[in-house]
Amino acid sequence: MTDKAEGTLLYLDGVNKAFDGFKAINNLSLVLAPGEMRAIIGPNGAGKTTMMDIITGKTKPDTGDVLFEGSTDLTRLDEAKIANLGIGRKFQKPTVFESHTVEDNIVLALKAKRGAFATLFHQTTRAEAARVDELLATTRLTDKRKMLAARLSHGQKQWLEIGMLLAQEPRLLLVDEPAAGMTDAETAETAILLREIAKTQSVVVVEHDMTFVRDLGVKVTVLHEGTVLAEGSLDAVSSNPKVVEVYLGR
Amino acid sequence: MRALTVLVTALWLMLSAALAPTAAAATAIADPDLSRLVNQLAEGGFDEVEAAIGALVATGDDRVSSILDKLGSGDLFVRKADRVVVLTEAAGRELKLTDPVTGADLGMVPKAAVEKIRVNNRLRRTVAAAIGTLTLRSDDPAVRRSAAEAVMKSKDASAIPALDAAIAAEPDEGVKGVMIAARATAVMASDLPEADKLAAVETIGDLGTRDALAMLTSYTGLEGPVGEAARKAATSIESGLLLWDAAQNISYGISLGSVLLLAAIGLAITFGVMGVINMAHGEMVMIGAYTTFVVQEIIRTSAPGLFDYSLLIALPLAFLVSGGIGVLIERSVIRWLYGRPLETLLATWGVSLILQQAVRTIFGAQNREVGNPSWMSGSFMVGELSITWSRLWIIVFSLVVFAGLMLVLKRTTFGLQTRAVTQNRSMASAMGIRTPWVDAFTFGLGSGIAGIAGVALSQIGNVSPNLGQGYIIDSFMVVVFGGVGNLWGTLVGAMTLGIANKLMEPYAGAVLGKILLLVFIILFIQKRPRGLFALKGRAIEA
Amino acid sequence: MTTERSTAGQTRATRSLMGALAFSLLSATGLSGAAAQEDTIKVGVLHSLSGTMAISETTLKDTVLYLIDEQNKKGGVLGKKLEAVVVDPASDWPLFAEKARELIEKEKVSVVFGCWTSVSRKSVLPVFKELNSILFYPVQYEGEESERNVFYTGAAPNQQAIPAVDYLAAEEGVERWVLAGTDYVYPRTTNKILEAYLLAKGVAPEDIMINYTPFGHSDWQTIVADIKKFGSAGKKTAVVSTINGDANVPFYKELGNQGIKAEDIPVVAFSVGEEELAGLDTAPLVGHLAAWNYFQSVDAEVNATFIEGWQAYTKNDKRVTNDPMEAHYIGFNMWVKAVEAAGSVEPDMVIDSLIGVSVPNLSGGYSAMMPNHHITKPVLIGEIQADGQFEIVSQTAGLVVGDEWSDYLEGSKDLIADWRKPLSCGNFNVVTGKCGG
Amino acid sequence: MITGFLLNGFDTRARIVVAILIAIALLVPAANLMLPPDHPLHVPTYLVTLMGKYFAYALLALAVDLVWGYCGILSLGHSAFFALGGYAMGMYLMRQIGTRGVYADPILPDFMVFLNWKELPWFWYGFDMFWFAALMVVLVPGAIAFVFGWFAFRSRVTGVYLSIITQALTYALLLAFFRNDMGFGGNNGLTDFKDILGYNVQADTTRATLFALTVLFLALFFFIASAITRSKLGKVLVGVRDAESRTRFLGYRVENYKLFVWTLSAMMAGVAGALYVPQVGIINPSEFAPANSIEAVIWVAVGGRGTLVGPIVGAITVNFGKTWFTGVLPEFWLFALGALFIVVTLFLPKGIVGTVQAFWANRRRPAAPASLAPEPAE
Repeated sequence: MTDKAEGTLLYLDGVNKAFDGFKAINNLSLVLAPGEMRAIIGPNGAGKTTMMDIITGKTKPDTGDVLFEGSTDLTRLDEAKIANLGIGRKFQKPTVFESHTVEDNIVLALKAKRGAFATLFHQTTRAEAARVDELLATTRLTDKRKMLAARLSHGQKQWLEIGMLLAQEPRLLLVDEPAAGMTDAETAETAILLREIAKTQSVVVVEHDMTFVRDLGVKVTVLHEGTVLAEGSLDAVSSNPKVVEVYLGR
Repeated sequence: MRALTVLVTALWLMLSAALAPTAAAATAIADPDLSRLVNQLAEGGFDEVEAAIGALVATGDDRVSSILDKLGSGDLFVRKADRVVVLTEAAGRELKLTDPVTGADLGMVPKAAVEKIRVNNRLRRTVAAAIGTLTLRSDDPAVRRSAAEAVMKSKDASAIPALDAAIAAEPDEGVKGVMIAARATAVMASDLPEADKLAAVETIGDLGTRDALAMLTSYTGLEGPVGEAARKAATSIESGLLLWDAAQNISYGISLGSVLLLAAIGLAITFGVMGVINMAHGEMVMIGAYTTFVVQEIIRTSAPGLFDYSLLIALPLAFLVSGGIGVLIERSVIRWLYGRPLETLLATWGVSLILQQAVRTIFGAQNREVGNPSWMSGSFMVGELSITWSRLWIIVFSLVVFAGLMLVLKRTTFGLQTRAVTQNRSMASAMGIRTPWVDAFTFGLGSGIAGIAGVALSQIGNVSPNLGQGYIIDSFMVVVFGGVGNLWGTLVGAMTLGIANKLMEPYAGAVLGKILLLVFIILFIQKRPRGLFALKGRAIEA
Repeated sequence: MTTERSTAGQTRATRSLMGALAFSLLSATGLSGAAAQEDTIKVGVLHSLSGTMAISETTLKDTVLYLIDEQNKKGGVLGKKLEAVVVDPASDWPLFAEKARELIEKEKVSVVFGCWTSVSRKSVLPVFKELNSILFYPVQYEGEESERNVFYTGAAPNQQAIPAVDYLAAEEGVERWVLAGTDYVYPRTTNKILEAYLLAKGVAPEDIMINYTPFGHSDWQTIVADIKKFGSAGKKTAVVSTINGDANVPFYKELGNQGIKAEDIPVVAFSVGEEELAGLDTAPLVGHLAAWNYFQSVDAEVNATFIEGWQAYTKNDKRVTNDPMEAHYIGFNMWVKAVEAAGSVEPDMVIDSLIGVSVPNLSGGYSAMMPNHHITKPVLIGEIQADGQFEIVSQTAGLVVGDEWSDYLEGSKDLIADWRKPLSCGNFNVVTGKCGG
Repeated sequence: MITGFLLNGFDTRARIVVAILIAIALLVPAANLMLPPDHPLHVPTYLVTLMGKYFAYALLALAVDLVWGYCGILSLGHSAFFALGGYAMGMYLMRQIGTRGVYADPILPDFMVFLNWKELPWFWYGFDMFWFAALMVVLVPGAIAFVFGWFAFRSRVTGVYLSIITQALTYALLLAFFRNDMGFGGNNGLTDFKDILGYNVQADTTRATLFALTVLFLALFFFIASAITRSKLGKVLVGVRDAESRTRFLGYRVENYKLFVWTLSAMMAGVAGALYVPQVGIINPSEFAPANSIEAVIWVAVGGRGTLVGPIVGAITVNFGKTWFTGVLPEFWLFALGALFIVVTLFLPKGIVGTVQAFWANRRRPAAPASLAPEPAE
């Protein structure tokens, strides 16, 4: 099996997960090449978030392989380990450290030793400071750096979270509905930002907003009832009768 | 012991008389003689009184048993002036005296003019035995049975003839059985030949009860075949009792479990369902208990006849009082704290301090007496399993309460709304449910149920301002162990902890048992971080 | 009076807490200064009014207030009125020490009546020694102590336990014993003494069952069943209960429910008095016993007057009296008498003049303060009656002297206490002839 | 880098607080020992001991705040660590009594003699040496906390479940220590101490010294706590409190962070207990009572959780109130205390200090919000 996973960045095969009998993920298979950006769409309850949970180690699958870089078995690791492997995740509902300043949020996310004592005696280096400035710039939050995250707007929180994601310097980003609750302008901005990121890192975007997905202009996977329904360019999948049925319930 | 020999000879005289076919009825003797003997009851110490009882029994007069009965129950008095023994009857500030023998009216005297004839445990036993031998031939089978049982306890060899006579005449098989057993014990105490004793051992052994075992064990020490037989019989009984003991422990466990369930069930709502860390829960239980106390006080003073119904009357009242206070607390304090469970801990802690002190100020710090109605006192045997009525009723009651609560939460609109509000407050209110109203009444419901739990718990424990503190920790343990927000969890949790505790106690002792249980809970929570009946799925992950 | 002063002082203090603490010190000194010049004699009352021990101790607080009230009616002591200073140590042992200190050092009381549990006494002991004041301790306890500053008006084990056992053995022919108690020092010591005593009387070891339960133990099913089993071995069995106040109600309720009658297995208790019975339906308990130095039912003129006055004072004609109350009654009168003899409340003088003082007790006789700071008492044994009172079934011929160092315990059999000069020692070892063990 | 870490802690507020504490540690004993009793500024000894007790409580409160206020772990079992530390110290003091006990046994404490124990149980060995006892004061609570925490945090027991099992822990210890067979003096506990390091515990000078020590230890731990909370680790802790899963997805091993602060806090509590015992003169199992733990939590809440000054203020205020009420209105003090808790939770949800800070913060720059964090997720 690993030979099939050869050269892939993320490799899911025959993954199943059930909650009290309800099959959230049903024999799901998905392959992501290095440097690829993938949009995942699907109606509510299609299992998008559960899939993210499985990849990031929050939920253990009942059966199936989840491999990172063809070899590392993610099902054996916990969130922290997986994160340190270089998989960053952005939640559906933006979660930032509300009682920290924007700056501190980024600082906490910066790639660095994660051990308790390392952080206890940690002093911010010049390099780190520079990196923080840079990230604040990318996420358009420079002027808010001293503000408590709690006081940011919803959109700004989304961006801050993406910023924190970047600060981890992950090889794979899992982004859950980044455009949710954003103005059209913000949405467009976000799309640009993501494409920017995709140049250096692999990204998986889960999204409802079709226009946003179109803006991304990448390969699309349609999930339905925990399994892959269709895969291909947005136009291809949206003309797929099965997909149409699922969405328009015909 | 001198007294006992008196008793023996006396009995013998009387019985020889009694058994003579001509005098089937007991002999009646002249009043003055009897009165003289009766007056002896008031003279000297306990030994003398015992002798006097013997003398009285010797007369075999019908009236003796009733007089002794009065003596045993402490209703016999002596007139200080002339040391005459009398019966008294309160008549206003004075006492109306009657002659125990003739029943003649002896006029009125002030209370100070007479003094009670003191009896102690030993005299009560002697009296019981004497009455027993006297009433073996009573017309009432119940009386005969108790008489036989009394004789059995007294282990008095001299009673054998009387027993023989009684057995011969006994129509009722059940009573006869008791008499035969009684005779057997008497034989063991007597100096009859070995053969009789062996037979006796067999009869006793066949009973198979713990009492039988008790009788045998006093002879297992003997040499020779009798001791041998006794030992054999005893061991066979013991082995038979082993299973019963196990069953007994489990029954204790269930009963303890039901107590825990009662204590915890209200909390399962205020804490489990509403998420209020309700430190005042114990005080709600306490208030229920005090309501019971007040109800009983009123009944005692105004309508003593209703005493047996006092608990039934107290139940709804306790629910209303505790529930009302619950609503009050919710409206005044807790409603400001939703979504801040830790604050509720602090506030309710304050509330509990205030409630405790309030009760202390109103009722005093001492324990208050809450009596058991007749249908809740005493115990009965199922085989060798002794079950006390109060415990049994509490088990039944706790299950009824549980079922009722389930019904309310699952079948009524109120229950539906409660679940709606606790699961998604904003959505619920959006759908037009008046959340504040629901909150108040849910908390009231939880408190009210704590209140009726108090009614039940008042039957087995203290009624004092500290009552609540005794239950609060256990209640939290039960709810958390069972799984917060799951009533079934609370039920199973309570029973598991109760039974586990009682199965451990005989080996580990009361304290160690409890400690082990706590350690067990800690370890268990490691395995199931959300309790026995945890809600699974993505919902709780967020 | 007290209240006013302290309030004034404390509000200043509270403010100070927000800022620097210095103020509170100011105010506090203000207090202690003011406390000094008063034309009353201050009497400290150190009984828990809240927490677990409030059940027993509040009554004693009322008792002392009542006694002070009576004394003041008679014109006080040394021509001065007595003023009670009541504090609440809240059943919290360190708080006992803190409050004792407050009473003596800040309120400048001349004597303190207080404590119930041994641990509370142990906790205040160092304070009384250091500040050299006087404590009257009114509760039956395990003995093994005699301090210069403490006067023990409750019973020592030999004034309660042993006579009770003798009664049961002689009068009821008991041959088999269950020693059941709460797991703390008083029951442990008492049971140790009793065990030694019974063995000495030729009771077989297998005829003695010892059982300890935690404080406030509420589920007695198993233990009562065990007692029943133990009692059904053919020999006459009795239970000697040193179960602590709060656990008694469920214990007796369980006894009643499991149908153990006094005729079958009598229970003699050392910590159950009228007060505890008031919380119980005693009908099923008739015939169970208790051993005390006083019962409300004692037939004596002095007792009748005391009860009358007490019920009038508490405005409650159902309010019962009990043994520790009598202990305070005796102790208080002893203190008054000693103070008048010494003509001063100066602790050293009072402590010396207290020894040998003899005052009427409530059972019609006299109790005297012995050199070991324990008192002489009659020992009464009573059977519980349906009305919640006790009927006295036995009374020791003479008075029994409190024996502080039990002869039945390894460590203490060589010790004696005598606070008269020249010995003035609480633990004089007659073997080594040294004071201090 | 250690120095850097320490410098972190030494911000202005910390400087002020530490300065005040040191001042108290010096002035109060001075006012007690040097000034004549009739001097208006003289501090009577009972007040010194009393305040010593308060400051020991303050240290306990600080420990609770470190885990609750900064890491969202609500411990209802800190009195266990407090009491364990106290017992370790108590055992040393017991051994110091030597032949001055009523039975004059050179080795065995009195309670063992009259329970007819023949020789010293093994766990009493070494407690005749101060350094050993002092070590145990931190090691025993630390070890128990570490083991408990290692299991609990690894299996991700959180929120009220954790609170309740911490309560179960202290309750179990309470029952255990009540047993006389345990060899810790049962209900009577350890008492009648004679001297510590050769100084008479009753002596005014000793009392004053103990007081000073307590306050200085408080200052020290305040400083350490302030350094920790200001370090990156401190930020991570707050992160755990506010958004545990986010912290995990950033790659932090949350359980290790919790374990670190939990164990440290337990050790602080132990030290608090050790300082408390010689001043109040007794340690008994009731110190384990869950109610005490809850009270400690309440001190923190009253003073203001999530601030380091809060717990100190809270502990002192509440206990001062307790002392005052129990003296002034013995019959009704519980009403007052209960009311205090309700009022604080309803009207000062951020506690005294939290509210004051919020007030100032808003005064200075309206933009900035209260320093206090929103309620951690349960």
